[in-house]
Amino acid sequence: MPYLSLANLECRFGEFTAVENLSLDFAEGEFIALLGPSGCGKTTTLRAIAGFVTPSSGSIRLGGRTLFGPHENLPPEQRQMSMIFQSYAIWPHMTVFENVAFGLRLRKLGRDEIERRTRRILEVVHLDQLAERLPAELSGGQQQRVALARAIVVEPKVLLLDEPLSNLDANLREEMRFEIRRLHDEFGITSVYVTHDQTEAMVTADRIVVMNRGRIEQVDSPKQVYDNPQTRFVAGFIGRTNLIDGSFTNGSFSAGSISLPFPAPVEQATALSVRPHRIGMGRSHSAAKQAFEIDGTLRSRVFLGETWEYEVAVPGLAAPLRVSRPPEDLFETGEAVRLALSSAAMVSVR
Amino acid sequence: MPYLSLANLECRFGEFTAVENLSLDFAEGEFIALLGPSGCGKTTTLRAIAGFVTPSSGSIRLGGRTLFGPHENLPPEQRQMSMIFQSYAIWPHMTVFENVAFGLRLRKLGRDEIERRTRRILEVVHLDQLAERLPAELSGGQQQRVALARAIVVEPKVLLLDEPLSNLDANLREEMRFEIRRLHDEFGITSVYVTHDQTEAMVTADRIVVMNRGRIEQVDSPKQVYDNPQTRFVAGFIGRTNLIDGSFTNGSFSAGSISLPFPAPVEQATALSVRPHRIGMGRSHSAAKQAFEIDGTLRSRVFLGETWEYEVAVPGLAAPLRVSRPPEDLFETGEAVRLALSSAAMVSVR
Amino acid sequence: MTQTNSLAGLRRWRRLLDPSTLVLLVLASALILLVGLPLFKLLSLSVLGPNGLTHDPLMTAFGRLRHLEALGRSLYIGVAVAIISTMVGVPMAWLVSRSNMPGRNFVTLTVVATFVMPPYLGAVAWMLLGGPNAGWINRAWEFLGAETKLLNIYSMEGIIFLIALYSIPFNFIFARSALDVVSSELEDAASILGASRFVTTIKITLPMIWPAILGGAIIALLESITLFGTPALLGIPAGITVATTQLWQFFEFPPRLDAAAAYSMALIAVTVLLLWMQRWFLRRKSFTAMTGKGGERRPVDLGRWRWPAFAACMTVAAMAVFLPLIVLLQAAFAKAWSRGFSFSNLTLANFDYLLFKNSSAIGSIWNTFWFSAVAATAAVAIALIVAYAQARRLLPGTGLLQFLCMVPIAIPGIVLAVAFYATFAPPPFALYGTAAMLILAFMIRSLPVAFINAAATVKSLNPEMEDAVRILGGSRATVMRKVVVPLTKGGLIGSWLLVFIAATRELSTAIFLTGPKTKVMSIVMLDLSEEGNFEVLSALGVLLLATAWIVVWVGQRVAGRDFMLRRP
Amino acid sequence: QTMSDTTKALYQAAKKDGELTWYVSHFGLDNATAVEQAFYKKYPGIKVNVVRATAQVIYQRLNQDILANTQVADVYSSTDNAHFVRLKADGRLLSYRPENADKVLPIFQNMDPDNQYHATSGAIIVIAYRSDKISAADAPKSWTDLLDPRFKGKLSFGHPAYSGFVGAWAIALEKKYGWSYFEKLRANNPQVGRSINDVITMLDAGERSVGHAGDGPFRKKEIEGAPYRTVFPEDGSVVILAGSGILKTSKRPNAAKLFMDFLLDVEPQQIRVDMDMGMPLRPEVKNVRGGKMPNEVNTIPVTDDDLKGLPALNERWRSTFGG
Ligand SMILES: Nc1ncnc2c1ncn2[C@@H]1O[C@H](COP(=O)(O)OP(=O)(O)OP(=O)(O)O)[C@@H](O)[C@H]1O
Ligand SMILES: Nc1ncnc2c1ncn2[C@@H]1O[C@H](COP(=O)(O)OP(=O)(O)OP(=O)(O)O)[C@@H](O)[C@H]1O
Ligand SMILES: [Mg+2]
Ligand SMILES: [Mg+2]
Repeated sequence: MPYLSLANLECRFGEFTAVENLSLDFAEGEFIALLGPSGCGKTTTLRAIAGFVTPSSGSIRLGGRTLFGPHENLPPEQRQMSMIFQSYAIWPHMTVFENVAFGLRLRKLGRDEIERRTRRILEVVHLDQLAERLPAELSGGQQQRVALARAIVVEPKVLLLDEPLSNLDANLREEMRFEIRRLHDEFGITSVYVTHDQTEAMVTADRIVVMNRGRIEQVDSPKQVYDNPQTRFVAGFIGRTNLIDGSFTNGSFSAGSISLPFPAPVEQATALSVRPHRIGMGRSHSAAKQAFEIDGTLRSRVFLGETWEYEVAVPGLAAPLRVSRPPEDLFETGEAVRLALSSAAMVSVR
Repeated sequence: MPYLSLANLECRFGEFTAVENLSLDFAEGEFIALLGPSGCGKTTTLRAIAGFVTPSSGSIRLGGRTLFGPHENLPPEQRQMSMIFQSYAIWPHMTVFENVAFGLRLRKLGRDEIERRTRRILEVVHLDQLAERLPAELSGGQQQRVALARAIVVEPKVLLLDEPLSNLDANLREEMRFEIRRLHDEFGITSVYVTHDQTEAMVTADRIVVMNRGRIEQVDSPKQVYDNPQTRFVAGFIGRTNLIDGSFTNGSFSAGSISLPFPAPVEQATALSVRPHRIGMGRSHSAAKQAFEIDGTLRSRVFLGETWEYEVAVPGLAAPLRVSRPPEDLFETGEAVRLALSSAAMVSVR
Repeated sequence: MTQTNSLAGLRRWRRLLDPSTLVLLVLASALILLVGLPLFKLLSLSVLGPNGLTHDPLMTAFGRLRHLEALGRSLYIGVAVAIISTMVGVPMAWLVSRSNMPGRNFVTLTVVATFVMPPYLGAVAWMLLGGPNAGWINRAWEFLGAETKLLNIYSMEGIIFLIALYSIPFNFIFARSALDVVSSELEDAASILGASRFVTTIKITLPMIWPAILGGAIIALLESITLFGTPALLGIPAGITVATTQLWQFFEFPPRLDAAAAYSMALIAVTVLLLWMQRWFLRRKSFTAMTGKGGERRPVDLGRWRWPAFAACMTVAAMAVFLPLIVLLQAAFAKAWSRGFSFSNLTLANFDYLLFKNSSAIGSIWNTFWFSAVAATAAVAIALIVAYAQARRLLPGTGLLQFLCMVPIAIPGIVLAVAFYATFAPPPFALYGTAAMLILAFMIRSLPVAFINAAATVKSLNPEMEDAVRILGGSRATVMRKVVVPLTKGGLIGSWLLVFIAATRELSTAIFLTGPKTKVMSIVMLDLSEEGNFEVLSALGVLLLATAWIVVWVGQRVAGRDFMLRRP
Repeated sequence: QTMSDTTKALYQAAKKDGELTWYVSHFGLDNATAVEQAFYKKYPGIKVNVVRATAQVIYQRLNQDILANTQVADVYSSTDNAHFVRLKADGRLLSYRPENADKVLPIFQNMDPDNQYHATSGAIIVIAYRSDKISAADAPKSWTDLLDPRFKGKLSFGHPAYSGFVGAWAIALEKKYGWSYFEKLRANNPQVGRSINDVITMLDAGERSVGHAGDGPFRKKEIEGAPYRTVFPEDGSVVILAGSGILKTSKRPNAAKLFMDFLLDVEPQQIRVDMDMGMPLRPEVKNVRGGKMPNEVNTIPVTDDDLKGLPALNERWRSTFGG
């Protein structure tokens, strides 16, 4: 039985449907990321779980208890969850210690217990030296740690995170990303993590829920989502890709003058997705092309340090294909090149 | 003779020296990027060129004329430059057209001339349809284009850009990056581009100036800076790398129990820089190691879509080595692995 | 080395000759003259006799128990007012800013109306409303069959009630400006941890805006201890003397300017002490809520309390605005206000008298508005220049200018008037009885507010916006004309309105400084109240309110409805 | 009415001055405005700036002017004669005897033997009450009646520190009964306004029902049918002669002199009677029904010397009544 489950959730704001018929199950202790472009309804979903948004229909259950349903609507303060906000939402008038201890005080624990648990968690997030500081005297990363500590110290049933890292700079973001995962592993709290940054989702989550326009596009492990996107949207949103429109017939894919062997496409597949770094590239030679080879002309190149980014125009295809090669694979603009695809590199998408 | 040259420039704010003894020459029409971490003095340098910051010593010359020197200090309005600001700095009370035409009006050109040139540049940046809009009605990318058009329309001698893209989201950033380079190529204006994003610098610039703590670390083409960093700082700042401390003696490099052939290090070299994706990895086997091979244990792995990121602990080295492999090179945590370096993958740094 | 030094010196001189430098130098000397000199004069009057140092003025000022009691009474009133108006103003601000109470804009409008209503005019209206025997409220109370009086406005409680009523805008504005930038997430963070709505409000929301609450309370306190009109109108009949009416008594025959100066020192001391205490309270706390992206704000659902909350706000509005307005209108159009509402009692004679028969009334209307307009314009202009020069570090020494702009905050209006009188009435200035005297005093008095607003406005102005002009070839003057002024227009007009309205209601400052030709409406109204001529007084009050409202209405169109809020 | 040659000459000279400023406390604003307008009608081209306030307030203003070394007022009219005594002693008044000074009733002539100020208005302070709230039988007959507990909470007075009339009245009563009179009065919890006219407002409003007043206003209301009665107290009314003088610093002495003369003319006296039923100084103007002249009633005399005690009395007043 799932620990937390959302069934047929729908959230409307007036005429506008922000979340549509969303069903999702979370196992206990799982770390799930909600990933999607701005405005796709991630925050709305998260806030519905927290109880800040009242869904128009559907139900939310946690550990066998109904939080929201036709006859139920528990207010946020009774859902025993914690949340970490994009803006940190650290209370500026309280010290670090007071911020973290706030939730424990509400639970009317004894002084010693509060002191002990707060100190303990501050150590875990390496803030024990700064307990008496006010938030204004902390750096961005330290503030974010306070938010983490404050959310975790109450041992919530579910931890909700709404783009907790988007206000941090790149280095700090990477550091905090690991910190969050570390704390999750240490305390095993069921976590729902909202982000629009795919790297963040892939690095931290056990499963990724890709959302688009209020609907779920795909739910899978990071590797599956990347390697086997089901839809064009997922393919394009998770990592860079080349999307080639075409048709799948008789075990092969054809687009323009190109035809490639492709035995088993997904249902209603309309395009092929090929990652730029999965495309091999060599100089064209007169020898007969293999099944998985295409000829083209190199249009432009850019050096990105770890790779060269090439654009290759292929006769018959509307858009040039983007190809990413290691620094040693150097070609000149204008050269005739031969691209090599493998069946493993190609995915059919709806 | 250089077109724009900075000689022994020094900028102090009170006791603090933001830019120290900086000398730099720009050829006419060149696109130069100033790259470095936050606070390294990029903006200060740029503003000194523009005339907003008065250097404490040194000189700035443009096309044979002294802009700043012991006896000269031209105010910004007389330097005939243009600048694009991080905050766009579009005047919100003027329409797109008025924003762009402003500089021409200051030059007291005729009505028709102003109209013609403004229309022309608005077409170039694809804003001709939006000429009568107010900035508040534009998207971030469109605003940035207005800033570009406004700076270029006056045909400045030098175009200064201070992190013009840092407020845009990733997709837009990529698009605008190409737009900026396109306009540079079209108009051939000598440009100085400040950024702390290495990809941006590598994609747009002819030469990159890497700065750190108010000093220049290295000036080179993007590929040279990436492939042949001179210092640890440059190696670490431009792309990810493994820095291995050690000593270079008798044509070989040794660190801990490791020893690798390395004939010709740079002067005063103290470490080896190896890019994660330049390290080969295979399963350890008992066969004798080659000269460029090291044994280690796989500590952790993370899937990033285009690559697997591994951490490999090597006996004798303080920090684990980071290794980046394509998705098909799959290893399990805890496995004993053998890493392969090539002489081409290793660079000595100061 | 020497060469670079002399070169630097040369450059510095060139910079000093810059026209903008000259403007700042002129400003600095003007401010020193207008702020520094009167303060110095006040000090010297209170300790210097004809034969050097003397303690005589201090003895006269503080040597009598009655005088000390008046001071104590003022403090008592101030503290009571601060507490009451905070307890009313802050919840109102919360309702308007954070809840889904109906009519929030209307409530804000009533607060603006409360601010526009001069406290002494409110006091006059309340004399008619709350008189113990004839006041409408007591008469209605009696009509309902009650034996006892409901209220007596001529009492300590009455004075406190009335001052508190008209101090609510200060608390409201401060609290609302702060509440408006508190993001909902800060409250959500508490609810998700298990805090109820109530606990969240008490433990999170209110403490977070504590500096603003304290700021509002302190302003309310300072305003009430320096208010002259209300205690004069209500206190004298009740035999209650406060510091300001006591100060006024020193000007009775034989006038003791020196004792008045010495007595003023006590008021300045109180003010400085309060401001110092405020700083001390807030010493370590930088409460600026760190709102990045995601600072979204959602109103709190009041549920079935929505309408009761609105009714509560309307009760306050009724007491501060509606009832007084009804009373004033009735009296303004009545032959005799005590005869109540009836057709036979209706007349336009009071307006006819004011507008066509009485030269001093029409003169005072004109004076009020042009003095206030000039003072507001000058204050806003000076404040803008100083704030801009400081924000852009145009010159060293702008810190001093800022200090001079802010000093008047510690000088109660009535004390400023005494100091101004002592300094500028005698030769060589001989400004007594001239318009300049009042305009300068109004201007100095409003400098702090204007400066705070201007600094906030300039701060919101991205300097890159100005750099963009210069790099394209525009001079500093072009920057000012084309960018700074157009962009700060809204904020400046808002602050102009604030200063202007405050000046139109100014009584404490005017009382010592008006001459026969420079009377302002507040003074004429005080004179009229002295004669018991409430009908004409109300008519004049109605004219003042009508004109002020027209100005506010026009201003709001330009500056936006929330011009009273300080937005960073 | 023809102008005398002296007046004509004065008028011609005054025209050059063009205007004058008149500090006045002994008329209400309406009355003062009417006088100003009558003057302008009679002497076109000379404008009077009226500055009206209660006696002590207007005196305070005059003193402020003097302290500030500025000249604002040309003619000064006050209900508190102590002001004139003081101004004269300080040498601030111009000695001038207007033509009309000889035409007023003899009892009002020669207020100052040196002609530095002249009586320009007068009043008798009496008791007034609302006949609808107090029966004739219950009505007070004397000042001492006001001490009776039946008037508790019903009394209204002006303030001696503001009003000259009230000052003189308080001096007179203190002289007759000692300060204890006021201490007993305090027990009846009187309402104390500023101007003696505040009593009118209070009685009008029904806020209070008994008070002191110049004998004119209430009598006028009574005649018009309002529920008021005035009583000339058995233990003595207080007669007040209010004076006017020209300030030596006046830069418009001719206009000032002309105006001074005008104050003693028939028109202002008629206005006074018409508007406030005050006591006329000129025999040409008839007193209205029920009005009395000083020689017709029992009075408590107050001398200039007595008035010098006013500042001290104000102190005592404040100690007793507060305010
Ligand atoms: N209170 C509201 N009233 C009306 N529309 C709303 C409200 N809250 C959200 N929306 C709309 O619902 C949609 C989904 O919003 P949501 O905040 O869930 O997006 P998101 O996925 O979190 O986006 P982002 O990455 O920008 O935070 C958006 O189009 C938004 O405009
Ligand atoms: N006006 C100033 N007064 C004092 N110090 C300053 C001033 N301007 C800049 N600095 C300091 O000079 C150093 C360099 O600043 P600069 O703005 O040039 O950095 P930057 O490289 O542009 O950094 P960033 O990437 O953060 O914009 C910083 O340490 C900064 O704090
Ligand atoms: Mg969101
Ligand atoms: Mg910078």
